[in-house]
Amino acid sequence: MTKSSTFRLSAREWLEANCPPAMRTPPPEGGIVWAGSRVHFDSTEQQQWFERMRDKGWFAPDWPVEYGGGGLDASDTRILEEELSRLRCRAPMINLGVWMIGPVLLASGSAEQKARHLPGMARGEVAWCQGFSEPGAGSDLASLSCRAERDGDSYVVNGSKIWTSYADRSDWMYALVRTDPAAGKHAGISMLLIDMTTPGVTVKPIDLISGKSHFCQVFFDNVRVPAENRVGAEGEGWQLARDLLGHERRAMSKFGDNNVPGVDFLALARQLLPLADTASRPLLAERVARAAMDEHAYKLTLQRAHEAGRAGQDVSGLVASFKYLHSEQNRERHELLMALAGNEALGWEGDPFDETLLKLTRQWLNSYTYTIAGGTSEIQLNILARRVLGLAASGG
Amino acid sequence: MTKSSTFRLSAREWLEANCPPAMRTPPPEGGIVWAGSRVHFDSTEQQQWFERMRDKGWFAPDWPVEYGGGGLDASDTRILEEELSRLRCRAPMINLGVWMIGPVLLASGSAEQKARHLPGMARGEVAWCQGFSEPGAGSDLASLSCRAERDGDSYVVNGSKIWTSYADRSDWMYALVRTDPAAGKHAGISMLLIDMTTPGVTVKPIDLISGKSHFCQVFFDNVRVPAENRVGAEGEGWQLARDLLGHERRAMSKFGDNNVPGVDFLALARQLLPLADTASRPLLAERVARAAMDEHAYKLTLQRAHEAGRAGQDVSGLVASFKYLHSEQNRERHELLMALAGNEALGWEGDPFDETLLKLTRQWLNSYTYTIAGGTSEIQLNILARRVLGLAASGG
Amino acid sequence: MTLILGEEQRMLQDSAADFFASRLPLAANRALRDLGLTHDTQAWHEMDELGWSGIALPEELGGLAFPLSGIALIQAQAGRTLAATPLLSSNILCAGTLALCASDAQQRDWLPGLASGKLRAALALDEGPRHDPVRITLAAHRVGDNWLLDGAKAMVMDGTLADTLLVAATLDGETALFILPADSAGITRTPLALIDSRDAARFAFEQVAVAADGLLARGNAAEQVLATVLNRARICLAAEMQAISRVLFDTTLDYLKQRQQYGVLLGSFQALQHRMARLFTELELAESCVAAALSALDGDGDLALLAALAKGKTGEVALKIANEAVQLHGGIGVTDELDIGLYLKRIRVAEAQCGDHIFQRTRYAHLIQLAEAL
Amino acid sequence: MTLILGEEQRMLQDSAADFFASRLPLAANRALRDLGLTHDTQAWHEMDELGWSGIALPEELGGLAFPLSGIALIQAQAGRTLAATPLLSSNILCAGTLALCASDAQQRDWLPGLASGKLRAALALDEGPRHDPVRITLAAHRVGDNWLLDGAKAMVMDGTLADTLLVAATLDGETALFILPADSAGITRTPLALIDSRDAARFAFEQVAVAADGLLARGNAAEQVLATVLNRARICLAAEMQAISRVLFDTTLDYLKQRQQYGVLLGSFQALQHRMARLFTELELAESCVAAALSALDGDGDLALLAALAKGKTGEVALKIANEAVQLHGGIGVTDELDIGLYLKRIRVAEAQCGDHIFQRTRYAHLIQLAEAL
Repeated sequence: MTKSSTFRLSAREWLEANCPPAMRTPPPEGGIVWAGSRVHFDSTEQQQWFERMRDKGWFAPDWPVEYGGGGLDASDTRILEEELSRLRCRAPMINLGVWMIGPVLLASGSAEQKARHLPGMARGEVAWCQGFSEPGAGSDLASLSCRAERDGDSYVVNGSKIWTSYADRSDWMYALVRTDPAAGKHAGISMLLIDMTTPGVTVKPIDLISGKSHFCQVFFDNVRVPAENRVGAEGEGWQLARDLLGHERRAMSKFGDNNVPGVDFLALARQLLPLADTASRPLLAERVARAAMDEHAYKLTLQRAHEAGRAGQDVSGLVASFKYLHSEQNRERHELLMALAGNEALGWEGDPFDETLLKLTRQWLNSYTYTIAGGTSEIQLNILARRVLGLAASGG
Repeated sequence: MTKSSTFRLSAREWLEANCPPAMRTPPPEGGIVWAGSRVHFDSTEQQQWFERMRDKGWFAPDWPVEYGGGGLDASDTRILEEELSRLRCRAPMINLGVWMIGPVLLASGSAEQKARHLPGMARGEVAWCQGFSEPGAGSDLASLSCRAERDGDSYVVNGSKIWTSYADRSDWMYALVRTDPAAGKHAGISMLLIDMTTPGVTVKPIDLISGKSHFCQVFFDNVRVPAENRVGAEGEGWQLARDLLGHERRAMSKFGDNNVPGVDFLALARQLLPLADTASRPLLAERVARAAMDEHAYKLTLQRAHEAGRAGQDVSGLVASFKYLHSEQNRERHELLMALAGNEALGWEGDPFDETLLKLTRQWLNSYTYTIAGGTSEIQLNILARRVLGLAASGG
Repeated sequence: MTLILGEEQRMLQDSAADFFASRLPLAANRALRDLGLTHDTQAWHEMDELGWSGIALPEELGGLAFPLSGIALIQAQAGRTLAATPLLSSNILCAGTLALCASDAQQRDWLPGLASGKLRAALALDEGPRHDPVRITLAAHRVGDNWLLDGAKAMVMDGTLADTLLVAATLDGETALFILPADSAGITRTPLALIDSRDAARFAFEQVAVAADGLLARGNAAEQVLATVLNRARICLAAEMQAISRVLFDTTLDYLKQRQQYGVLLGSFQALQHRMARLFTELELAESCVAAALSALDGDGDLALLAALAKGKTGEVALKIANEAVQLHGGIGVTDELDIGLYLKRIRVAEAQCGDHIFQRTRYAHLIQLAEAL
Repeated sequence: MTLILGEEQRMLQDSAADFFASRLPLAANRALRDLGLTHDTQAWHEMDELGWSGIALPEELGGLAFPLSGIALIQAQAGRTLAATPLLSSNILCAGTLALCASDAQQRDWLPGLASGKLRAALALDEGPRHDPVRITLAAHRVGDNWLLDGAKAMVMDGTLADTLLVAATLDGETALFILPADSAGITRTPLALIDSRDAARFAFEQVAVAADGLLARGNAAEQVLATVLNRARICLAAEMQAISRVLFDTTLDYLKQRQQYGVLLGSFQALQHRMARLFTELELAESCVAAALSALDGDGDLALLAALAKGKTGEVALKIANEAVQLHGGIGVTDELDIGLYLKRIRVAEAQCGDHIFQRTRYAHLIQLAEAL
């Protein structure tokens, strides 16, 4: 038996024994544990699963054991992920520390920073949030204006960050700040680690058109941050952020795996179609078929990209189209279901409405977010046109 | 009785007496006389109508009598047009001389040019064509490169013009040429009158995807044009062309009045719908309804612009959208009829196919022309965005 | 048919614009929502005092001699600030029905109250998810001198605040229209919380007794009257949606002219320019449809055809513009702080009410004899 | 199901690409058109010699042991140069039917000829403007030992050149499939001039006698076989349209990269960039559908569903790309001199053949049980 099959068997055995059956079902909305100092569990099973994985070091399976990680190599880490997925285990927690800033500290942090921050991340004891986006900057991240002025051993931070997920439940933030306004757009940016309890930090949750959200706006009013909390050198922030965002897809896919299951488009459409007025019914059915065909085509495209990639073909163009296609198709499906559900999809809350249809309505409103967040559809099209199709920038 | 009611009555009386009844029906395709030295008549009535209007001076009703015109003032000219339209008289001829270059010569031509050219235009004895567009210039007219070099009392013209309607049946061309390559894009352009029988002029008809067309490409190979045939000063060509194109809408509307009647969208759709496969039928009917609604809305918009204009409101934005809307809706209706007619719309020619459907197929292919010619849809959208909506040019 | 407003229409439009801008501006309507209120009762009384509730109703019963288009004009101005009004339910749908088919006695019983705003009525029609005025299952039967109603209505706009209900029922296989107090015995009313924060309720009718004179019309007459008032309502909703589209378009255009990204104005990106230019042409087409439908509302033009055209076209265009408005505003476009979301939600409700654009398209197909061709 | 080509498939694809590029390049096909010819008989013989006509037919009857996807791959390459081939009519539709349901004797009678290319067959099915395999009115009845056929077929692809006809008829209210020589007594054949210059004919059948062994299948069996070969044909047409879309897309992209207007490259205009980027995503979606359908053609996947998906998606996308290709080329886009018009016309024909994208969408709706929901 090879080393890897041995590991696979032992991992599988451990997971079977330690992942409570209730944790092998899709989580309800908001049902994933947000790790940190104010961690809260909805159930005993949730807590068990959290603690067992933590103690095993498997919140960060590939980190060195000295920092609280599992010490696995890349191959065993992948095997562990496969087994977690095979058993449909929920993510034991959400933790931007382990997923995002942790790897950057491992690679570029000082010895002190590693020793101070990594174990807390790996044990899920410290909640981290990301302070990159700013009001008024939109997709143009590098135009950020949140200012950090050096004052002795500290930086004094003034400005604001927006779209920060769970800032209201976070202990620390990793943030991009402008340390040198005179330098070039990218060159003047540095990365700071900011304790959210520092005086001058205010967090305001953001309401969306779909209702409450995990997004917050964070305000900094003369917030003093020790200079030792700067990651890398001054002006290196932009490069570090690029490294960090390389981990984002992986992190997002974990979010994705554990996403609240959406309403089942086809099942709901089949249920609503017979209730539609006679004249509109065939037209609605055709639109459903069209959306279903588009979704079918998209799934086949994912599969084709996977196969072609494995066969060594260049699939970068295909992959660059996924975010655009997925979010636009998702919008379209929700618009259609809204038309099918008619009056019954006009509910904001309350018993008289069917629970699935209330969920549909919120999801419809939420679907607007996906064509904007993480690079708007327009940015995606720019990327496709310029990088994939090779068209020159900017004619007018 | 006022002067104008007197004129209206006498014009009406004359037209009733002189316009043969056969000339009060819509003309068949190609059924309008192309005036010029090689004029050809399909019927006695056509010839009568041509000669009577010519002798009355009403090919150019508002030109001075000395140049062969009718000597009418603007008000009587409008009354004459109303009466022609009321009686549904066909245009007695197509003549770019009278409609386009004639007014420019009247305003800016030399005395010799007027005396030499205007009477032939007003009598329909000389056919004129327009040499503006060039291969490779597209919508960007001012980038023309057809070269006219001064050589003693002549210009020597080299280059090519494209999209020249009926060049193969024309006696003269008014052309834009570049007389000064060193001057600015617009400043180096002059207007020449070119005898099409001059050695070095070659005309090649253009086949379109819809078949034969009246468009030609004209090649100039060291064509000598007397300098006295230059209209206005050197470098004034661009301004003269702008004046001239101001007449184009009026001329086009005359073309339009006498256009071959298209296939009747709704009538044909109603005829084809019952023949469609059962499952597609309601979907096709909905698409027809949608196109019909768009057409209905467009017609209402024309009416609204008319009423609002008369009430003194600014309708320039509305008017700027007409070409775009009309040509795009026209494309859409043809696409739809092609789907409805299915196999029966795949014929290129020949008896087995229904005549209306053969016409549909050619019209469908022709419908591509309208979103391109006279300013592409993209140009129309640029104009709307910049002039009407006031958005700044050129971001990327 | 005329497609521009007359002098009197313009004056009403201006005074409605003033009223909503000063009395029910968007901030006030947002505040109502945050308080969980569906409308401002005092402001509604002020509208009554302006005579709006009585528009186009018999003058001798307290009505106002202004043509029906007046209500569409008011509704459009209300749309701009997202103000709720009682006019669509009480006047267009309910009083309108009474004026068309009620007996003199019935008119005397109900119209003065509705025209003055002392009574507020709502139409109980839709039973399923999508608007469907021909599939009515709420049943009426005769018992002695009375009628008994049994069944349910899924979505009655202004149903919570209404004191009077106009109910569409099926009676011996025909459509019948009844009028009755909303608190009649046997009625269960459940308020609904809608995305646009307007008033609506669900109703259950269990052996609800209606007096003999509660029957307004039945059979063909009932169907025709219902068709007429629904067409009028469709035109008012079209006018409202068009007004909202215009606000959203203008707001988005302004944003594109001010907002910078990567150092240039958003509005200078040609891809966005073309989208805005296309929306502009769509908006103007829809505007013409509304203009023609306003004429039809006042008797000049084919009411059914122009109602289907206007609601179909404005609904389609409004959805498109609302979606583009959110998208082109980017991140802030999806925040509740921005007003766009409020307009978006209202459009979704107005689009569904009295038939969405797909429904209207099938109506239009029917009216131009396309359905017969099948 | 695998969505990338295997080694053997790639080899066939490459040799087909070579064949059409050298033997029937676009210029040659344009020249054929200008001469009024629908195909190059000699080149067709060369295809026969390559064994293509025998693909997936029984080896003992002259067939070639290559899976059916081979024909779709060939058809795609033929599409790139707009070359006509006999494969869709003769092999996929006609020989394919024989292989599925003919008796051994019938197979021995017809298959060797079809597999070698000595016989060319065409399917006579469509009677109305739009494809409709369930509405067949051409009638068959028994007279003694023979069958008699009466009726008409409006559009038979390759009908002029065919020496053998496969006719779909209605027999006692059921579908029945007959095979007979195309010059049988009572048949009137009228050649059609199509916009894509390919071969087609209209047929009238007047008391056409077919020998007893001319009946291939009837009832359920006939319908199922017909459904199967039509689905295969749809996939081949999808592969062809997709190949054409790719040519048009690439041509247009190149043009945008070279052509200047107002001093800048056309391709640098963002509005055009976004249109091209959207087309790119559509093209890739369609490509995946074709890839899956190729697998289904070889038995791996749901043939009916993937045929509807592939033809529906490629047809829709091909029309869109062709229209954009013309528009983005501007004035020269509508000239016959440019090849775009030829591709556009071919796409219109391929889109209509065996059901356009609207037809396929209704098929797909039916197959995923949406129609049942109504």
